[in-house]
Amino acid sequence: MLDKNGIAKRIAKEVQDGFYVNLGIGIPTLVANYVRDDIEVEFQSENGVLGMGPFPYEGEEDADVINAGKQTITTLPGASFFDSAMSFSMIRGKHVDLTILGAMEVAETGDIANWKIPGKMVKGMGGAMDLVASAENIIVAMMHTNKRGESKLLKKCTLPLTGVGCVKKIVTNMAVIEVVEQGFKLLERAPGVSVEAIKQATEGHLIIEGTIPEMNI
Amino acid sequence: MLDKNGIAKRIAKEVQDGFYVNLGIGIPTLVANYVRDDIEVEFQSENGVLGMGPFPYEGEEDADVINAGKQTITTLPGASFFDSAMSFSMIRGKHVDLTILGAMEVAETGDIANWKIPGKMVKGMGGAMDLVASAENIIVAMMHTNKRGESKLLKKCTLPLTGVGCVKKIVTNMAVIEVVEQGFKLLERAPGVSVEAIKQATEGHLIIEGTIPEMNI
Amino acid sequence: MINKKVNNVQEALKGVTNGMTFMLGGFGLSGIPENAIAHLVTLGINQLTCISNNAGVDDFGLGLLLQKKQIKKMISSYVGENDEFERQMLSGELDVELIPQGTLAERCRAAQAGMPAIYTPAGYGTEVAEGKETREFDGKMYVLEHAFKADFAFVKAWKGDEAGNLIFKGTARNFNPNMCGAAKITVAEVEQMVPLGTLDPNQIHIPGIFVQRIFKGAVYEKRIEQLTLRQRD
Amino acid sequence: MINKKVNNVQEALKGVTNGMTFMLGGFGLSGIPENAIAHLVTLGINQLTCISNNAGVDDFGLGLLLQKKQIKKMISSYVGENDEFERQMLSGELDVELIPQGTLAERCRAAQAGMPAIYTPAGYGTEVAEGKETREFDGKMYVLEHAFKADFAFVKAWKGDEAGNLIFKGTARNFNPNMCGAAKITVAEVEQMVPLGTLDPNQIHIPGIFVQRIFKGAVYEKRIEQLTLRQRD
Repeated sequence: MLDKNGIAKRIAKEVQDGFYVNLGIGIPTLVANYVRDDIEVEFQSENGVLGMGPFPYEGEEDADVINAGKQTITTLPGASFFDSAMSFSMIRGKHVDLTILGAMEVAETGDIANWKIPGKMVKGMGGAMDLVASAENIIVAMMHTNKRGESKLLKKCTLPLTGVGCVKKIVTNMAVIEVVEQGFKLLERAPGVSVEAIKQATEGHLIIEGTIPEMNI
Repeated sequence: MLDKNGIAKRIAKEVQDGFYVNLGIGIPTLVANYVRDDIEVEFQSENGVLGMGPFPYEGEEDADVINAGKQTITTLPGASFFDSAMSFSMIRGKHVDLTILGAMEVAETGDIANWKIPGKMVKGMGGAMDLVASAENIIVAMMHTNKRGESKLLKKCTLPLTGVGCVKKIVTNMAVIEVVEQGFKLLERAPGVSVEAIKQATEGHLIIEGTIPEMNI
Repeated sequence: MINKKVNNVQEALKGVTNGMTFMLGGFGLSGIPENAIAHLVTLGINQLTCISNNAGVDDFGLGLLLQKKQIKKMISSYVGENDEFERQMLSGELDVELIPQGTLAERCRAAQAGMPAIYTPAGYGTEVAEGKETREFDGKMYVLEHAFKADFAFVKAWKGDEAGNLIFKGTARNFNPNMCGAAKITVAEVEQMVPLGTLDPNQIHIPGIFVQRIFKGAVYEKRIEQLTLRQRD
Repeated sequence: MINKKVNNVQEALKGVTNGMTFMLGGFGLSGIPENAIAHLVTLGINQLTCISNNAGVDDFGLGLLLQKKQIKKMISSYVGENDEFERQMLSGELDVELIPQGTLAERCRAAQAGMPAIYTPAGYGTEVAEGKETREFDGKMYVLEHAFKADFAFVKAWKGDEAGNLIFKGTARNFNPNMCGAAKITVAEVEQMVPLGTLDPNQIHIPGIFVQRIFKGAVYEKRIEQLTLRQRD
């Protein structure tokens, strides 16, 4: 079973040389810490910055330089700032290569829900709807089950959708899963997690073909 | 009868304090020379400059600083450069207050033709179609008749249109005319030009109410 | 040069009244028109519709107007980090329209650019698209979204001049440039008012033609919402 | 930082072939990708569709490609000042689509921004709108215009860095920024290639994400089309 950093570490392996990447709030943010040093990647944040660096040292923070999670950040040489319309031109225009974001539910059809719990939580979709509607390459980072132990990989989402048929890959604390036409295709198991345990924790149709390797992190 | 500079002089009186103005090629360009000194006006050129100044002195010309007529220009303090999309945001978004342009024909309905003579002249519309489609305040600067002596103020344009029902005012070498619902309303005569002469030179419906004053330039 | 400078926030906000629709720049608490918001609280006008990516926090930004119940409707993309907002929304006191962030930006830009509506894929197949026209282009579905109509746009820039030219700083830029010229009257507040002619014409983010009034904000708190630091080795 | 720098125009233009659609920045002869155009002439590829506001003059800019009959179709807003162009057009050798300048800019921007189509009032009621969908919004008529699809965009900037970030100069900016990222591959040529980190992140006109290849142009003539001077008193 992976922790949040473990999920981030596994996802980091999906990041390829030359990728522009948008990281959502939460686990996705951690991915930046684990990307290989020998490849070139640029991080975009939809509030208007490309080429984000690490968080600032104390005393170097600037209220005018933040990421979409409203955290203070720094920029690397070659970075740029731009307005919101241009930022979403990058996203909608498919210039961003990879989007990594969290989810409350994912359906076997690739639908995703992550912005609203009716009558309860109404934070809003932020840039997530734009990201999932346009990105060709979307990875969801989340726990396999919710706090009540219920599967978050469903036949059909029960919460209001963020996007339809858009998720391609899911990395959870238990497994790496690809969304294919027939459902959730199990690609890898987390260390120490059995196929049976993943099956139990997955409500949607799980496709198991051949031997499922353990993740190599 | 006015010459080109006379037409420009008369149009300059229509330019009000605080106006952003787009000047077309030809006579309209001359208007800048006659705007009163005691009002503040900014000239926009659709190729991407606001706050144009006079032409440069010899040796001060810059291939990277031109107007829409491809002439070398200078800029005044407070000027700005921008891309074509933003330039037409200014125009389409009605941020430019007054558009002055030339025409080959104007119809009594406010239609204008100024970009094409089928089978003969095909320069293109440039920014004129955007300007006439959006500007709330359009003045046409032109000769009353063409080189063959035929009226350019028609019942209906014979040439391909640039815009429909958009011209509000016309200043020619003979007259100042307002386009109203019923047709061309004669407002002023050029010095030494009779109402009868204007009537002769106007094919479209000319509305003559009361005494028509001579222009005061 | 056409002079847009006014002396203070009072002059800048002349004409605001109950029931108006406002656009307000900023992302989180970064790049928000602090002085305009503070004066709107003072003026006490209400029944406002506010178009703003976020709704501030309980005691800063648009949260200040929410506390005084001056806002009737919010149009935003993300409204977390604000308990009073959530309370008013869930109780039905506050009308809330949540829309995708890119749609918000583009509906502002459409108003600025004189375009009546735009097509975006964001929100297709979700409740955001309910009741809206959808259309296929090249095998992909898009939602038709209309340009905003607003009475005032309040934006905050870093530097400006009396011609209304603006330069923004860092990610405090965000929605501010897209809202300039997108309302009947655009009011820009700046940290620094610089002499005419000192801004490089090549480096102006928003030309003055999009701005009707500009003033130097009296004070800027520039609060940081999520101070996040790296440990020194 | 993702490195977009290539060594010369040969590398930058790899992959161009007969029958492709190109976008080319510039207004008149100002801000045109001189080096890319010269190399297209050398390569001799033909049957090209070129999207460019103007068509150059007889002996410079796109006029060079016209002289060699490499262009099959031009999509432009204004094509005066070019006798060879007019000859080929009137004789029917050259297919020409003339569209309003603002429509040209916005169809580029739509492609850059992932929007399939836009509504503009320009050209309504004229032959430009013939065969196109029109629609009323708020009592005004608009024409639906589609985003361009192009194989390569050739743009010219003043300064750039290896990350592909661009800064344009004066009115040589024009269509160049709107074409970046609007084609499958965007090739930027610059007058000055500056070291990474020397451009102010706040003052970059086009971030490198919109550019696939960048090179320093070997030579710039920067011809003036209409030299217009004022007399010294």
